[in-house]
Amino acid sequence: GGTAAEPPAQEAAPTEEVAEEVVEPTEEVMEEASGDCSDEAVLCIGLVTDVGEVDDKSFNQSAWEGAQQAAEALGAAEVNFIETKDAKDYGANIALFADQGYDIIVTVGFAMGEATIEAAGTYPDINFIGVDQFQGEALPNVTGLVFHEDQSGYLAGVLAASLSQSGTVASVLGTNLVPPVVAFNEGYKNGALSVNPDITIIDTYHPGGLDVAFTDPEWGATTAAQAISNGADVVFGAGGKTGNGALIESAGHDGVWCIGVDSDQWETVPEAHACLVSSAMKLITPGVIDLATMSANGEFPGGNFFGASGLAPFHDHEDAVSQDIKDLLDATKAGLLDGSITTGYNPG
Amino acid sequence: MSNNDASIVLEAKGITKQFPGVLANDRVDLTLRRGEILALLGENGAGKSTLMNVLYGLYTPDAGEIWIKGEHVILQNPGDAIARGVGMVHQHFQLVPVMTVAENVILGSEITKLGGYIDKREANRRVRELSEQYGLEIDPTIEVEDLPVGLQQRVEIIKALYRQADILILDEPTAVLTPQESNELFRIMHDLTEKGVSIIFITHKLKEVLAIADRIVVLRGGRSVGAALPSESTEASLAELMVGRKVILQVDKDEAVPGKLVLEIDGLHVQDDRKHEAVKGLSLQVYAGEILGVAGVQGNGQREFVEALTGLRPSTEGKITIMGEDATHLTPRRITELDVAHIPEDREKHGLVMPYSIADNLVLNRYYRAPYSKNAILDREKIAENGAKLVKQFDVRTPSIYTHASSLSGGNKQKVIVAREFSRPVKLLIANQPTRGIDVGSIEFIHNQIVAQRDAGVAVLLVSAELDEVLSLADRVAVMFDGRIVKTLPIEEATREKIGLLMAGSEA
Amino acid sequence: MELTAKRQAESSNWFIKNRWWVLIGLILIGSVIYAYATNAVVTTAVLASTLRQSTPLILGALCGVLGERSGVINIGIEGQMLLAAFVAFLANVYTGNLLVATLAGLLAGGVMGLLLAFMSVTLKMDQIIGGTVINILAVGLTGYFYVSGLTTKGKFQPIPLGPLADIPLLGPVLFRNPPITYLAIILVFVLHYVLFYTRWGLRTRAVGEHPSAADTVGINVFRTRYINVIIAGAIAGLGGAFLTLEGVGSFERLMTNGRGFLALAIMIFGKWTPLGSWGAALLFGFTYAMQTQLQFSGVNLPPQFIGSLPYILTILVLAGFVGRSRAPAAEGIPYEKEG
Amino acid sequence: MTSVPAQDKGKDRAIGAVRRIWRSISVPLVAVLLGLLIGGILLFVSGANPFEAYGALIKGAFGTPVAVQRTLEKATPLVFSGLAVAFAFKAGLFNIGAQGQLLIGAIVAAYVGFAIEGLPAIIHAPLALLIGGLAGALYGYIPGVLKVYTGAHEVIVTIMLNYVAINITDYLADGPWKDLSPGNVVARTPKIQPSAEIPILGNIPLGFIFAVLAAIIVWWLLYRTTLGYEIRTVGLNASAAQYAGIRVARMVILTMMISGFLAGFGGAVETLGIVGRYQPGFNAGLGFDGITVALLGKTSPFGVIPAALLMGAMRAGASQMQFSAGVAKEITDVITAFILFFVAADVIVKWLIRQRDSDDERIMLSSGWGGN
Ligand SMILES: Nc1ncnc2c1ncn2[C@@H]1O[C@H](COP(=O)(O)OP(=O)(O)OP(=O)(O)O)[C@@H](O)[C@H]1O
Ligand SMILES: Nc1ncnc2c1ncn2[C@@H]1O[C@H](COP(=O)(O)OP(=O)(O)OP(=O)(O)O)[C@@H](O)[C@H]1O
Ligand SMILES: [Mg+2]
Ligand SMILES: [Mg+2]
Repeated sequence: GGTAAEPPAQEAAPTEEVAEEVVEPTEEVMEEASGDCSDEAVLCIGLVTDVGEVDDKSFNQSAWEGAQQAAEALGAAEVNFIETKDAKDYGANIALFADQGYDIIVTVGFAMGEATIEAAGTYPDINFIGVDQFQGEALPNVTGLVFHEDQSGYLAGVLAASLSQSGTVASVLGTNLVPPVVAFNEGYKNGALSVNPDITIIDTYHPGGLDVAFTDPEWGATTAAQAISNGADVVFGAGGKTGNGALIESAGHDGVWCIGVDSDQWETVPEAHACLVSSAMKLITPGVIDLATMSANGEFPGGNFFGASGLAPFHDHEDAVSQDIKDLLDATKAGLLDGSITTGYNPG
Repeated sequence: MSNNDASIVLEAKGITKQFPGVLANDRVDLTLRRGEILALLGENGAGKSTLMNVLYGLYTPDAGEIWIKGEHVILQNPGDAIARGVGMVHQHFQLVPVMTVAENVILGSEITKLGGYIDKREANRRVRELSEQYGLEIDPTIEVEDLPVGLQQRVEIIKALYRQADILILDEPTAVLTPQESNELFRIMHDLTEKGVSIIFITHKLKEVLAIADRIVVLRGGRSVGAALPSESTEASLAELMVGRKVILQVDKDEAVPGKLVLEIDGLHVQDDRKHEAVKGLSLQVYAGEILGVAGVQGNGQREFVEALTGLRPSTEGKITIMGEDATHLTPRRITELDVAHIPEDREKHGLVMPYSIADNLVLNRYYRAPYSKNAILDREKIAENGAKLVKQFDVRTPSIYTHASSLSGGNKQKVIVAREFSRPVKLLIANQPTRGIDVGSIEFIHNQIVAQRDAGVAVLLVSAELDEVLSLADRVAVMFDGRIVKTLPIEEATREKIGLLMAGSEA
Repeated sequence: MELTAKRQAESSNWFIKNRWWVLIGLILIGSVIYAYATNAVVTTAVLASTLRQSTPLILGALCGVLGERSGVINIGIEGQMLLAAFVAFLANVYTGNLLVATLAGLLAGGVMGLLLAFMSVTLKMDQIIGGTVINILAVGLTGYFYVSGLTTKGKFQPIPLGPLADIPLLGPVLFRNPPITYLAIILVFVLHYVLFYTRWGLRTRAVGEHPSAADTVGINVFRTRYINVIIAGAIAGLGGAFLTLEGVGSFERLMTNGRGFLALAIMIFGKWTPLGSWGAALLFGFTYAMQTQLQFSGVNLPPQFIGSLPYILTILVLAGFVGRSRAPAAEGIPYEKEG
Repeated sequence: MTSVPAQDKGKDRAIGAVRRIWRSISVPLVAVLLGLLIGGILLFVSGANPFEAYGALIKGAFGTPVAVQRTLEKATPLVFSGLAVAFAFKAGLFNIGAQGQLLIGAIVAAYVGFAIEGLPAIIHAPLALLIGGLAGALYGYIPGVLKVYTGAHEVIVTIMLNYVAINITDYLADGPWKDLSPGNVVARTPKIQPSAEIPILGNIPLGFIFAVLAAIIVWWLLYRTTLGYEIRTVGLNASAAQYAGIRVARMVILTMMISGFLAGFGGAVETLGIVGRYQPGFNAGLGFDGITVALLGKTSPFGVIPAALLMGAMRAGASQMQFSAGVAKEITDVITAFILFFVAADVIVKWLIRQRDSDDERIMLSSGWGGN
């Protein structure tokens, strides 16, 4: 099996085929594209998305922004992405970059972990940044960029419980098949309970398959609506576009707060500004930048690298969040860092 | 303007219609005068229906002109024809089965209140009115699929009358009628001509033509091959004109020599599709070497009876014995295996697979047997040979054995079925309406085949609404009424009148 | 005559004929009242969610019914909805006017309907293929032209219908809905009326059952099919518009997520009648709502089990109650008008 | 559809054969070109360079032996699901459930692949394939039986069962059959034993050879055996089939099972030949694409192969196209749609290439739609 991932080593593509940078207008990239990635001096960063697009307003997008900013900062000649349509293409898509002699390849999503490790074996002198990929045993040229989702989830829970008037808070989630989502939710529930032991928490995972769980905004919206009519006045939307649906829906109901996920969704889901008090973030973008920089400076750590996680700013709702709540959040954050507070989430 | 004769209501000039591979109409001329009944004769595939469809605006002719009431018209669609008072009862009824009689009648010229709401009550009233006016008894509220063919045809006629047609085309209207129903229809046709309606009447039954036609036109191979007057014609002369050769009309057969009992049916009960009892305790016997003709008006349970007998429909009570073996609950396959041949009533539905080649259709119930297949693998060569042989032997008019059954004319479709069922050794032959809608040439052929089978010692069960057919073929006549055999007579005692009465339900 | 008697017997005892529906109806009403008595909040929540989730499904199903009643199978509902959702979304983004956006959605759906009609009526293409073309095309076009970062200017909000909206249970469930939901319910009854009580409906059904019969009485088969399929497309378009303008308020690739195919199933489930389809769509919406409510109530089952309920239930109901359903007879067969 | 070979052999037969072959390839060929043309126009309008894009597409699909291999790998499951759908169509059944049957086949094959140890490859792989196929057949049996005995329309039931299949497989992959190897948090089965893997001969995946064989067998079954004759008769005229003594109900069930077997077998090949385990989301859409493939191939077993190759190639090349031409992959869907359009709208194409229409080529799948 898995042979799809084996590289066409000898048939490396001729250089004129070298990719242009995609998201920006092609012209200006053209000449800069002359740089040959296989050349030691030239830095090239490639990114392979999980099944999904680099504009998913979620973790693919955050990773891609990280890659771009890193390229900017490090003066990379190339930064390019490939969107995976078929999960079986992970290996092949990685190989497309590797064969061009790219120096850093970002692979997004836990699902790509296996393909990444396989590729790392075949291309020992390329550094791989595996977003959401927890490394069982450490390889020198693979670093798993992982996060304490349970911790930012926990903070979100604390915020939710503190804001809730009704004593009912909800979470609308992508599938339970994806560990980070479960981590967010478990943290969220325990965080809420830590504030109000008798709070009612209604949480729902998308019941569909992996291929639709994150791309079903209408399900997210209608589920949020049902949660709200069940009395929930805070909705935590965690699950890509499905979660976004929940956020936008909540924005339509007076007296309901919503909390986003992954990145600061204030930027990515403006439709939800009315209710979006904060987001439980896993800071993928800076994480990718940090690791890329380390790689460029020859200090690539390998193993697992924990990226920062926490709550996004409250933006327009600054005043809605009382000072007490803010203090409580800071205290909790400190406690989580020094270990005096545990989220009660243990994977596996 | 060619013909100023005011009495001419419809005139067709040089109508030519080409179908892929077939020149269906070839420069045909036709005139119809006010209040006359014009009979149109011709073999299967002669082009009668095609010509009528052209006059009705359904087909656009490749060449030719149509004049209606002195006006040159170009009929884009039936709407145009209807607007000019042309009505047509099609050979294949054009009724929507799941709709009621009234709905079918008003379809296309509905009686509506505002917002296009259909006034069902008014529609029913109008239909009742028409059916009383012309003595066409019918219940407007029945769904057409629940009606026997005879009644379905009334609906077709009422459809035309409802649209106030004064030029009425009847394409083989009597093909599915009993003598009584036919006479009824002729009466109606006369009444209509009295009222100034002109009628084109297509049939394969020469008796009828001689009985009621004012003029006769004969088509052959798409050409008009002559006109005749009933007064100056005989069945024989017309038949010859149609087929282009002498035709022996009455089957000549010698005394039957009945052998042992082949089929015995005892107190059979069968339900129809709507779970209503259609066969109510039917009993009969058929012996080797005889033809038992079952006469009866359409819809008295014949279909259900035959389907139960051939395993296509479960029976609820009673016993069927074939060659001494209990065949009451056998599958169609097992019954066929008992050397039973079956010519089904509905050739399009049961008899043939339209998209299959003639060759494939000719092995429809034998494909699994040697020589057509060996250990579950078809032998294409053998199937082809069989096809070629039978097409020649049974004179099926087709360009090739690979032609799809769908593109054959009615008569030739039936020939394919007959060829299939007669070309293997059988002990019992079940023929249901074997010659419906078929031209004299083919009828003669099929009748002779049936008699030949009888003489070869086959027990023949002939179910037919065609009284003449029963009388000319059967050795014994069983009359079926309301799901039972009400009486069985030796052919000598079976007079038209007596049978006719029995068929109508009155004990004679 | 005898047949008449039978007929009257049949039609007279409608209750016996539809005993299952009557029974189901009674059971439903009874249990709703009971549920409301025991837990008003949850009951309201579930029923409201039921109606909402049934809305895109019934709109899709109505599209199917209209097309198939005129003899054109439409398995392209999914694509028609998706593309219309996208167009409505863009219109909303650029005009900010929800009404214009809705019309844009209707138009897009209608155009897709026109395409289907052209393929199946004029080109006499196989209708399964025609629908599949539309589905793939919609996925391709929406995916290719979608650019992220477009944000809409809001979505339809509920419009309480005066005093009606304050009736307990019924108020929040039926009379506090956004416009497209109201429209969908009205459409169910309008289409049922049109199909079974008006001239247009009679002709449409005739064309779907027996086109040559319709033809011989001067009904233009092609025109009838074109018009029905185009209108049907527009209705599917409304379903798409619901997703982007009323449900989500934004567009995502593949956001129909198979609702068009479910609609197809619902249409058959409902025996090709608008009312029947509505019943089926509501049943679906209800099972979805229940499945969510079960998770809310924290039952300890894997979501995959709960997630299967709607589909298994449908199969059971289908096999148990509805049974054989008869499609319009001429469905799927292009009308060949010789000469 | 006339399945009898020309009986007068010799020259005309040969000529006939040549003409038939040209007939059968000319339309698809032109259709593909037209599809690419329209796609190219779209690319151009949206500011991309069609030649560059198509260049990359072709390079990614056929440019290197490995590219070719990936094209074949992508085509393989499509051949199977295409055959599954096409086969059901022959009996007048619309099996939208190939997706579900494929998933079931894939996960069951995975189970046999990882759970059983110590079998020689020559037994293990075939066993896993067979059981995977049978699992698919079993899953196809359900809609078959329900249709026959309750009249439940197979289109509804198969759509429903697709959803159920996703749930079943997700549950198994995250529950009883989950990969418990240290460090794995992902929902997926363990890797299959090496003995269960389907090898790759040079750059030809053995699975693809199976697919081609399957197509040949299906053709032979349909047109050369009595069973095929029975199935096609049921599909074309159930009443006549009954008259001919064919057990229609049995045929419906059997057809759904064979169809399910083909889909399940495809899923098994995918698991054992490509993925090496079952992982949720890895087989998304393969069964649904079977519908497209079957239709592209005009439901002919042999038509299915080129159709699958075409779609496989576009998928294999899509990444390269995005990588070096920066063109979004969805363009390949647009192209596919138009190719399918022109293949089916042969009226247009034949008019373009001045070929006269012959009705026996026209396919009418939707005829079986009307349920019972
Ligand atoms: N729609 C059609 N397409 C192709 N050929 C046709 C079509 N309709 C009729 N034909 C052919 O045209 C010829 C005339 O057919 P037509 O139905 O007019 O004969 P007919 O005189 O009505 O025969 P019958 O007495 O059996 O009704 C036949 O060879 C028939 O096969
Ligand atoms: N609650 C309901 N849910 C779904 N469909 C319903 C409901 N109530 C009635 N129907 C539909 O209303 C119609 C009446 O049922 P019925 O079985 O009589 O249909 P029908 O068209 O009269 O059947 P037929 O004409 O074949 O005898 C059916 O189409 C049925 O599906
Ligand atoms: Mg005729
Ligand atoms: Mg009814």
